[in-house]
Amino acid sequence: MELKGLIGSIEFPKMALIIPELTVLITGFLLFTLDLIFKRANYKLYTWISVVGYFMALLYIAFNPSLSGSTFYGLYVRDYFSSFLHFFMILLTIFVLAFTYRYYRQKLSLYREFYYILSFALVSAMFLASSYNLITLYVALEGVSISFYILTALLRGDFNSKEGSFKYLILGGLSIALASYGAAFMYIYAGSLDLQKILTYSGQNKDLLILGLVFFLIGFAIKIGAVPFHFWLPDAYQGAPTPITAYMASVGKLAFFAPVVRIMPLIQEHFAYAWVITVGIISAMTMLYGNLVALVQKDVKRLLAYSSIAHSGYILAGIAVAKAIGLKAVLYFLIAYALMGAGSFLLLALLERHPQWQNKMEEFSGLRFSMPWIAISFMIFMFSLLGVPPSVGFVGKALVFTALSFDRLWWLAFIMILATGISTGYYVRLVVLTFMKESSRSIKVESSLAEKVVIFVLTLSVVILGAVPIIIWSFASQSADILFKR
Amino acid sequence: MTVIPLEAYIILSVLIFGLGLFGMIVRRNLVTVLMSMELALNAVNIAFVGADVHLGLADGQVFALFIIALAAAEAAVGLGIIIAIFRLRRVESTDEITDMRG
Amino acid sequence: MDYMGLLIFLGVMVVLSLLLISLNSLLGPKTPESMEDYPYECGVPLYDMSAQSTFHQGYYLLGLLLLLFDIEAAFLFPWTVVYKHLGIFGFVEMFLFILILTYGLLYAWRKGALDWQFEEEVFER
Amino acid sequence: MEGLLSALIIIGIKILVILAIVLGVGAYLTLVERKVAAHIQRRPGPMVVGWHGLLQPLADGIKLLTKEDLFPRYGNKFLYNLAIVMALVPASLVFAVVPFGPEFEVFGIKVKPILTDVNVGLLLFFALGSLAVYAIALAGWASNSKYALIGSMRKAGIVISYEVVITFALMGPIILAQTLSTYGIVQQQIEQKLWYLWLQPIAFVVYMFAMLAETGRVPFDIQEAEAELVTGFTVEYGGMKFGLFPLVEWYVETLSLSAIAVVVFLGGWSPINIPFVGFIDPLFFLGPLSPFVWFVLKVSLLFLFVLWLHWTLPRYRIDQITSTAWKVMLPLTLVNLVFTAIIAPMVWR
Amino acid sequence: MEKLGAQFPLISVSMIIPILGSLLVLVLPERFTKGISLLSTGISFLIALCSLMFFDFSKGEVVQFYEHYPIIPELGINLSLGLDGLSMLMYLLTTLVSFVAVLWSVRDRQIDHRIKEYFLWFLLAESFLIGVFSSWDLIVFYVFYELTLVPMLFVIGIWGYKLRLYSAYKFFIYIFVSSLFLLLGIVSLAVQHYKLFGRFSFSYFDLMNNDYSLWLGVFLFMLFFIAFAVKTPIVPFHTWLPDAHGEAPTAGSVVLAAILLKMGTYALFRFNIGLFPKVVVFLMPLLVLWGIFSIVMASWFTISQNNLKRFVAYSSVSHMGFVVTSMFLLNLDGFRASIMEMFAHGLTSASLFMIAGFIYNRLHSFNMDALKGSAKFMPAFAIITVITAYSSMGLPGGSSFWGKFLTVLSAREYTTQLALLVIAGAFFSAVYVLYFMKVLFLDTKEESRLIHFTDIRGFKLSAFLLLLIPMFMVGLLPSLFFNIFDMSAKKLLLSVMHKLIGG
Repeated sequence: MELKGLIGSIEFPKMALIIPELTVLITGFLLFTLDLIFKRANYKLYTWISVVGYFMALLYIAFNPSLSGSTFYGLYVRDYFSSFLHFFMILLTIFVLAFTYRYYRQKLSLYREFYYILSFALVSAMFLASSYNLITLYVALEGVSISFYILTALLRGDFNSKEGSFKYLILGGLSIALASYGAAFMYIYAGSLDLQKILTYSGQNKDLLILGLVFFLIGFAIKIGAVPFHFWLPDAYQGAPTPITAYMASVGKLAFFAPVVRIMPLIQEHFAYAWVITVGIISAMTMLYGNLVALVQKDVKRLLAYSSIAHSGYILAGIAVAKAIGLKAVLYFLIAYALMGAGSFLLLALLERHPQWQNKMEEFSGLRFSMPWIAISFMIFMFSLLGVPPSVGFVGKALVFTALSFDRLWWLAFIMILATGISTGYYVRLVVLTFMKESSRSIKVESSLAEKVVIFVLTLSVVILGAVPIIIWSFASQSADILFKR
Repeated sequence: MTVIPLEAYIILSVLIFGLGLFGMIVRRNLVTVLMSMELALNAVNIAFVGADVHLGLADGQVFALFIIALAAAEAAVGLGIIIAIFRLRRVESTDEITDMRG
Repeated sequence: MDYMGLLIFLGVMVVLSLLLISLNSLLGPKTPESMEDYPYECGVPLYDMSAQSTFHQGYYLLGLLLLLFDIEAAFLFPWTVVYKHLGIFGFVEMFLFILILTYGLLYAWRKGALDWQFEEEVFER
Repeated sequence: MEGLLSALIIIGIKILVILAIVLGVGAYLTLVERKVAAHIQRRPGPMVVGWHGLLQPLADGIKLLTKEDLFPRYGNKFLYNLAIVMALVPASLVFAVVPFGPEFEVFGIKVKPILTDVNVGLLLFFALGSLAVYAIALAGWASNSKYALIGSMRKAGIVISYEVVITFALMGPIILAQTLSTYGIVQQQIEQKLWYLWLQPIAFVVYMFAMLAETGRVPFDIQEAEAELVTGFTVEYGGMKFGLFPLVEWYVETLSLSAIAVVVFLGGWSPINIPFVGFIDPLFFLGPLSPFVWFVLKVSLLFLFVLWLHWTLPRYRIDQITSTAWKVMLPLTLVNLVFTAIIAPMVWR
Repeated sequence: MEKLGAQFPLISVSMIIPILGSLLVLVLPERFTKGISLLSTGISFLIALCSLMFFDFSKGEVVQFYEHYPIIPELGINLSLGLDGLSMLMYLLTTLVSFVAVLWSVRDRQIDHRIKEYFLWFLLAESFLIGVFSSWDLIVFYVFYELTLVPMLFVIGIWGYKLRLYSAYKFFIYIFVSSLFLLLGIVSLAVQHYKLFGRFSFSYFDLMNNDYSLWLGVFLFMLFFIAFAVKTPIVPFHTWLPDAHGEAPTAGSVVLAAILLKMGTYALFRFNIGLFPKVVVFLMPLLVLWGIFSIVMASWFTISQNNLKRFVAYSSVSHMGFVVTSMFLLNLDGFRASIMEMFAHGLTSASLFMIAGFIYNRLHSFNMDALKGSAKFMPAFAIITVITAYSSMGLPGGSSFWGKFLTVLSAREYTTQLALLVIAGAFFSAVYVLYFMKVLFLDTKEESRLIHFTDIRGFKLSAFLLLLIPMFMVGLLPSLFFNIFDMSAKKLLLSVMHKLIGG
């Protein structure tokens, strides 16, 4: 009986590999338990528990960077790449957590659920980054998405928040349906759910594989926010509580891009051309559209959301080059955008705590006088998003250019230049407003020590990692090499 | 006894999936949209299970089980959001949820 | 083949029920009166035409809970059947699973989803 | 071809038997109920039509059939009729997985007295049971009357709550039997010389509660609540259409659920069981008929027990019913599940 | 290419000093700001003079004071700083003009608010500019090239005149977008190097060895050229310049015109000619004609200006046309002319903008008509103006003379017609300076309005003097400067000639 064979092969999971995930998960359950036990919540305690838990996971990854192996019958893979992404995911989650308490208190929307759903989102994101198996990818994708729907909606009495969440839900559901349908086709083609096996399998029905891959990628394209599948993104980003927007723009981006990046080394000769064309065109549309629409926005949060779309486009341009250099560029840019996106949205979250703040562009004028340090840090983020050296944004763009020129995708490079040119319009306008226009209104927001530290660290990292890119580059390069060696 | 060919499963699933997609795009009622989404996911289940019958494997059924579970979770969250929307403003159609534009 | 009997039975039952439904219109008298098909509302004129409006949100919550637990049951059934072969490993795995399920139940309980009489803001924070 | 033909004939016979149970016995149970109720309340009950009212169900049936066919003015005709089909069909289909007795041999053909003996019998039972909720919701909604709607929502709420409870309650026996086949479960009980009632008292009690709730019996008959809701979701139905709902709900479903309870907890057709001793069959003189008699006996006993409860207990409120399901029954079943998982190895030995 | 290591890291010290100064400005209270800025730019200037003393003129083509610090060795990105003859000249100009700009700003009335920030940006700008002219790694060059935008954006945007926001915006967008092409070009070169040699390198010395097909070369050349053509600017790409120069505060315009424009021409020399000799030879006629077109068109625009600052700005465009034209004539005289013109224009345009700024301080207007007859009441100022204007015009003895003269000579080496075209261009540029002089000195209406004006003195006078002295030196002792850059010009020409003959 085959059941006997299956049961005989039961193995005990290699716990050492999944300790980070387990730590985060246990933190989440601890918070959940506390929530169930106590009638009155101590939100500061919750925050501290989360931070301590995540920090432990972070330390484990930091001290065991080259831990690798696979467990759960190949459903889970830990390699250098996943550790690398996990590190930043956890770090950014901690950063986001620093901003939540005061923000939600000001908005009268403290929910205890927030804390453990955040940890579930983190754990799913981590799983998303460390698997080749479609089942794990599917479950993790749903985990991240569902957590995001809830987190987006967690703003009391705010219709935009619900609206954004609902739109996200619908398009997210569509994306998941498409991705899993693609998975079904690939399964029919190769009889396996392992992406490595599927993409290296030489079967009869290549059309089935390509159809499946296209569906799968469209599913992820929706999650990433690539044009023409982006409709949810601006609304969700604008509607969500701003720390959550920061979270979606950083950890979410990392998580949703991770599987796509994992596919890159597996691209075979016979559909490499289709890959380049498809991803290239989507990337071109994404960056042009994102930047053009951002140009006419009045609401800064929405503007930054469109800029996030545009950055997805830049990253996709790197993904179009399915070579090691492209992968390295993409990894660097991903981390770069995660830092910049988190930083800019978190700054916005800080400013939003002012009761009269409306996220309107004009409100930035005079910020230099009322909150000089915030203004400077905002300027650095804007310049970094624009790609002014020495910042991570610049290095990321330069690396993507390198990758494009490696494949001689000049047309995409020119479109990227054009798109960046368009983006100059709004980033510089924000800087100009902040520093060069004076306003009678003075906006001052008290910030806690943790928030100050986080903003400082993020700003500094944007500059330092841009000036000395080797810090990220060496990790990105190593993980790309490992992925390609497989 | 004849085995149902794989094509039959695929055609059925494509039809249902198309129906689901169509519903998601065309229908305006919030709950209907959600239901269409579930329909699309169930089409995926059919494809997976059909593939399993054809290939003689069990992986697809496991996938289908996960799809069922997570689709339910998603539907639960979706219903929750719809209720929240309804409590804030008495809307039932997607045409009425257009506060954010541009 | 195993299901052949069920299918035939299904067909028979459907036909039978349709028959039973239509018997009334065949056998019953036809004495149309103006108000005989008027909806029952204790004999007073209708307050509003449609009763198909929204219902108490408690029902939705029940629906959500059913969704949760029925799906989890779908995972438990295969386990129950092969539990004998799984040994202690299977027990631990499923214990964790049931624990998580219980967490879901406790959550619903704690947040008042099981209390029928909702206040305007039951979700006390 | 020969085999197919004989199989079809056997299926036909089985279906006829089940139909007889569903419609014939079901109809006559109305009389039983009325008699039992009457005697509990110290009155004679129907005495006019036939000897001690024996022909009463027939008279009722004829009366219902000759009523005018009415349809509520603002309702949805298709769904209105569909609701009845949805109520009757799944409820009767449950009997397809009920084993009435052990396999026996007639004219050289081995016959299992069960319509479809599949390895997912109990799953089928759950699936069909879940469909009941559609009938209720459709009936209430299609009638477009407030009473009907409120009644149907209440009933639907109760059904879905107890659906979960039933599912979890039956998991313990499944672990012990290692099969989902109803026939297999009975066989396991006979082989292990143990009614699962002895190991699963909690599950059994919970199951009985759930059964009362599902069938809308007192103390869970909140959806009917004659005093407040007339008769709940059936208020806009008339004639035979009205007649079918109580038939399905009170008799067919109660019977089928009792049968499943007997199969899962009371060893199906097996005689009386005493733990650590084995089976004792006081009806041994009936020979090969004794298993069938035992089965019928057990089911009848359970049914009478339900009737007894119905006519003695007061009614609960809707919130009490649902919160009992989630706060008492479900935790109990979960505890029972884990407990069963622990003790199961002892049973298998 | 040879390199001479530095005994003492002169260049990085002269870069770090302004940065240190800016930090001090940031930290210390406002009353120290001006002193610190003067001191740090002054020291930088002195270091530059020192380096000139230690510069080995006989090995002008060799990169001297070479410093090398790895940044990403894997990708071949290193911070390598050094000076050859050409960059030495630019380095001198940068430190000098920065010092002058700070000196001028000390008493500029336009700078009456956010003083700390103002000097901070100037100090940072100086440091970045030194980086631009001294880096031999293309990525590092690009980083500095881009970084100079930021201080200028702020200087124009905060302390500029009426249309400052618009101009700052426009300036930034033009230069930034064009320089993205440069970035693409740079990385493409490095990728080309990788494909040929199997490793990444952004080092100038490595990339010189690159080999490429002609059309790929043309493509990469154009990527570089677009960026520098906007920066220089050459005529169709010049529209950002009048706005930026016209609306910037005086010192800002000075730095913009004197140094930032030189970045474009310097880079054309260094990269377009140095890295793509084959392509330059191929494209030469086109580029020369383009340059002449630029001269003529810019002169034409200049004459029609009524705003003094815009006038000077357009004249800069025309001068840059000379630089470009002579550069692409591809002979020794052309190269010499081009480099001399760059240096000379750095001095004269700075001076002209300071004149404009001075006039604005007095008149609160840039309208040229308002100037009429002002020479009579401000003699020192008038003298300075005359010297500067004639210098700019290209009269013998003036600093621009050698540039224009040598351009004509080098054009003559091809055909006389070409030389005539260049002379026509020079004629136009003389016309607008003469027009300016006429307005300033020959029209003498409304004298009463000007009568209470005080003459130039103090800080501003010394700023002028600092510019006038080298201006004279260029005009009268050109060989001093030729010595500095001649060897590197020859070296460049050699590489081009090699292609011209060999390829």
